Amino acid sequence: MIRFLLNRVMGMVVVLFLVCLFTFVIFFVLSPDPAVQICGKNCTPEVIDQLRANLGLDQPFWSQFWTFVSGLFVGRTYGSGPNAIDCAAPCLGYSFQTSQPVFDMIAQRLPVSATVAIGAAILWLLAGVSAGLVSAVREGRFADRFITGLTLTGMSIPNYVLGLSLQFLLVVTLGWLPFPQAVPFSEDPVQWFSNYLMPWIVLAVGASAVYTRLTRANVIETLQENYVRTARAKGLSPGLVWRRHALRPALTPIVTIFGMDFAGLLGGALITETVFGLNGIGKMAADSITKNDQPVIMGVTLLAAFFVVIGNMVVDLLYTAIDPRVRVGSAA
Amino acid sequence: MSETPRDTENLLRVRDLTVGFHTAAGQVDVVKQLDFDLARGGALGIVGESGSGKSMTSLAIMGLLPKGASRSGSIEFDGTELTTLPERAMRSIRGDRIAMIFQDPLSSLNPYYTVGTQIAEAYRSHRSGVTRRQARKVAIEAMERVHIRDAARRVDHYPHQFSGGMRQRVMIAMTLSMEPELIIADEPTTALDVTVQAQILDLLAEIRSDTGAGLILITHDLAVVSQVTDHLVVMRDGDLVEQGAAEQIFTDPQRDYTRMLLDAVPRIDDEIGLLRTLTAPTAEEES
Amino acid sequence: MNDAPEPLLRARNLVKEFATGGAGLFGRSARFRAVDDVSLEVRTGETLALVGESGSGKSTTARLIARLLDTTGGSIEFAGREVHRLSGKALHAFRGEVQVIFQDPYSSLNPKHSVERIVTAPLVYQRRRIPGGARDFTKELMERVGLNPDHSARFPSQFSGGQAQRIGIARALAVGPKLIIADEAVSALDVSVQAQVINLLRGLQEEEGFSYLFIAHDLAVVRQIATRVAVMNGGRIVEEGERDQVFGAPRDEYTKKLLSAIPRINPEWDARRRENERARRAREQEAAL
Amino acid sequence: MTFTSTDLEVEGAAAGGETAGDPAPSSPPASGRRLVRAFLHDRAALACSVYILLIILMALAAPLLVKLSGWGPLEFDQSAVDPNLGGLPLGTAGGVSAEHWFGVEPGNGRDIFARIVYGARVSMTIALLATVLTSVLGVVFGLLAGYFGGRVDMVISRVMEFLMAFPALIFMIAVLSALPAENRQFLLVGVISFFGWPYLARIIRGQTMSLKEREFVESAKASGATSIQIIFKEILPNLSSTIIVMTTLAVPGYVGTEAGLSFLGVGVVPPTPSWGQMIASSVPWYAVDPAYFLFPGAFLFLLVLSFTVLGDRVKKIAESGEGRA
Repeated sequence: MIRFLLNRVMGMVVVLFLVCLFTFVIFFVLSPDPAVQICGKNCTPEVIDQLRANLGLDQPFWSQFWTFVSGLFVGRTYGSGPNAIDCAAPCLGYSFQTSQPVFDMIAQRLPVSATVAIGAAILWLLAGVSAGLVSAVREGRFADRFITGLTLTGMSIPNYVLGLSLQFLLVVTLGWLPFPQAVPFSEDPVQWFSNYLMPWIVLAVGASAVYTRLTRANVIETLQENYVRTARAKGLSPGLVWRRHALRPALTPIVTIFGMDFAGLLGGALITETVFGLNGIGKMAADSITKNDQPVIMGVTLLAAFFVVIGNMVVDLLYTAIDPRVRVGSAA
Repeated sequence: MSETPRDTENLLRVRDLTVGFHTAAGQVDVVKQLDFDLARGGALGIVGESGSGKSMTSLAIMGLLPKGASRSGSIEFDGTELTTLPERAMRSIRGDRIAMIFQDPLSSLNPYYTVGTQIAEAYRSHRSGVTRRQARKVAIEAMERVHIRDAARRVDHYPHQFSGGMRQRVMIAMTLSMEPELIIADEPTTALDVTVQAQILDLLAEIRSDTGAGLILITHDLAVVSQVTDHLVVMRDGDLVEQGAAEQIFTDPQRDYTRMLLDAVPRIDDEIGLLRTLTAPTAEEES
Repeated sequence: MNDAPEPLLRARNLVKEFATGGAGLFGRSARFRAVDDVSLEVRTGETLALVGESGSGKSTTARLIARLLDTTGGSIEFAGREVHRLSGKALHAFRGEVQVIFQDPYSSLNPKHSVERIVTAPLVYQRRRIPGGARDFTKELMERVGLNPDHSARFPSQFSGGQAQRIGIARALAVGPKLIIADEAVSALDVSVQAQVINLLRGLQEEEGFSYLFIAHDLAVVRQIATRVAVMNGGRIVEEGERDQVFGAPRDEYTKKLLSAIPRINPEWDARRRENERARRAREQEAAL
Repeated sequence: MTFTSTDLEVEGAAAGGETAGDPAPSSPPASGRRLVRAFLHDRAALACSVYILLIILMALAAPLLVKLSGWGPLEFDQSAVDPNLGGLPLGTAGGVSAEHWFGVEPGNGRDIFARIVYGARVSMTIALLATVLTSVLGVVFGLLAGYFGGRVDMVISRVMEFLMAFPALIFMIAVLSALPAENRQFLLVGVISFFGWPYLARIIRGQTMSLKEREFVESAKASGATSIQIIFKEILPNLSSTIIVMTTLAVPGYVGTEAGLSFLGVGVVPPTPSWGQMIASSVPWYAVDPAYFLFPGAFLFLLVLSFTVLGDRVKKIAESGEGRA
């Protein structure tokens, strides 16, 4: 068990390191010179050289990479002398455009992205799993076909199309919801809620369609298992057969996928946040792209990868707890 | 064929049993108008090759036919007509008075629960007011009765921690905890090695003599059936070929198919020569 | 046994180990010895049966001999050549002399290939000419194994289990092998079909004179077809000898246990059945006259 | 626009399931003819294919259609918009008229029909090319990893895990934003495929691993087949239905991805039209000129839906035919 954990953690560290390296290489090769950007319009080659030296951009690749990685753990300082900029311990980089460490920028916006992710996750989990169950129970009947039709539609509608349509319908035409406006929960819970409602729905529609299909397929498959037949042969009530012998095996794989999807969402819902003007990580990333603020893009990429990798590991551990075949080895 | 006396001593009385599937091509019958009886405490073997309908017969008795299958005819268990019994009443018989053992013990046990839980679960759902602790005790006792050593510890193990033969013992323990009047065993030893098979067959015999339960053994193996059961039903393509006392069928079979089947079984202590096969191609060989 | 001819196949001290368990960053992989110091010989024209229960290593031994697996230790000599050193043309030649029939007839035939393609595959893979053209060659082989030659364009799923196994046999015959390894070749078949296939295998051997290495768990079947028998348990051969000796006077404890565990039909019943059968035939003849 | 990795998971679970039970020896393997027949009986599948064909025809015949309608995708028609209202199209429903069949863009008065028609070209080219590329990569790597196992599998699997753990959308955007604007369409194909192939490869790998255990593979080996022959002659034919289903289901994802990237402004470079980009530029207008948003939105949604439904149906037909083989 401990060895298993160690293996997982090591694997995770390796993947994260590779993500770092890969991202760094891409940006190192592709990005326009940050020094030129910082320098602005009226710039002389001397100033640029000065800046490059200050930022360590004249160093070879590996040395720059090392500075970056060590910055993650011990922080780093950009430049020297009185103009030096300090970037504290988990230093994901520094945005010269906004004059802020990337980590702080992300930390400010994480609550918004987390709220979006958590709300959407609850919604799609509830809707997806229950629709999937109904579909499986009524397999081949009208309800099943109706739900299947809905899921196909849900999967097909791009979320910005859905987002804009909803906004047009609910806010502009029908006026059921007030125009989105960022307010803290403590100030106006109703406005806060209605503010997040549409992003939640938009994100949940596509995902719950996928979860519906998954649940349906798993339940139908599990119901054909021999042990379900055994349970019925024991004379258990249908409720008990369902609860104990069909649902648990059928829903366990969903844990895996849920963990991954949720973790992926924490790194920012780019399109949805942009469409609804929510000031989360996703929107920040989209804005940074428009402004070409490389350190921010890189920071967000790393953070999102970090969430996915962590999510992956949590799922693995959960699986170990849920599935006795993984938890206790074979003794036979 | 159905000359058997209509005594009330019969535990199970099956008449005109037909199991059919609705397919796009119409109704396909996999069991056709089957008649047989099982005496109280008797052991009946249902023998046939693949596709003979023997497994469907057992599922029809249990009322566990797969989706899309339908049954007609009469199945009388201890004077109760099972085919018309409401599902709730059938459920109280299933597992309690009629228990079933399946072919593949690994896939027949739920990997997510300990064997103790799975043995106790039937007991708790059939006996009201049983505490968790009492049910656990019953499970341990049942496991001891099927000779699983160290039952008090093994009760908390999961199915994948047992070997094939041990898993089948767990399955049998599961049926035993309820003290059923009828045990239906569908190919209980087919997935097992021959030495383990011998142990399981011994165990079944032991349980029968201990509890006096009736047994229906469904198998393709004539040698197995000859050792365990006193009465035999031979099936082919859903039809009943012949039935009677085991000794009578093994010594004086009336039908060509039964004769061919008996000739085709390789013996361990018989002359060696060309194994006799039916000269006409069997149904399996036609296409 | 002393004046026996040079064996066709000779395996000496075969060992095969598999890695088990996760070989992760911190895990050392445990090794499981599936075949442990196995030596055996198959002579021309005879049938050596390798029997054992699941996990005894008999199928692994077969795969080592067919060179479907690499050995961990030991040597295999076939017709004087060291099997695990063969490559290129010599390996193709070996593949043409040793063929395998598998347990599950459906799994051993590619569902997407027609019978013709399946049966001629060994020749195609070995880049050999198909004598008389693929179509006629297939038809001839199908007839030899008792299949309708008009079905050569059909796919495996259109045949029954017994017929599919016959296709597998036809494929093995296509290259004219000297040794056929039959790995549980009749275990998955119904008893009536099993009898037919056993008879077919015996008949073909009489005609062609090749050898069988017959892998099985069913001793009753083995007794019908074997010349000699080797019993395996836990990766080792625990007893080897002429068929009648192994069945009649087993020396090893495990062999004895195995033999006694076999369910059998009461011999006295069998005798009475034959008696009744004779009487019945006599009656029928009388009636016919 | 999340990647439908979970959806692929479903396919994997369904398709990877071993066929258990007794094989019924009557039905021939799913032949092309039977597939087509089953298909023709399926109205939904038929309707979807018709729509997809229409879009493809539209894309192919774009120059012709534009000649018919009279307005090119890049021509401005200032007479169709009202400069006093900030460039709002004149007339109802965003300026729908005999002149401009789907109305005009607010502001500069470009013909929406022409832009939809040309946008179809971009969307279909990118989605289809990306599908072809991911399929080839996914099948080849999946086969290699699944068949050879061991080190080969380890390397390929790690790369796949790595790519799947990557926040692909953010990264695609980052890379595309940093890349020069020339040849944007091919860059899009490249970037989408680079992150897309592991989803197919993972399923192919799983199926190859189970097919590899089938005895016909051993039999081919015993017959003298080389690994390459086994992979491509014995295993690959058995994956055909999986590949067909997976690629059909992948197309809508790529149509959506292309549109999404263009929506975020890193896709096709203006003035080249693309549906996603049209939707993006309709955002500031959607309250006053909803038609500008509705036309490309509806076309995009229907195209993705058609491919999704089609994939779903093909999968069902393939499964019912293959279940026994």
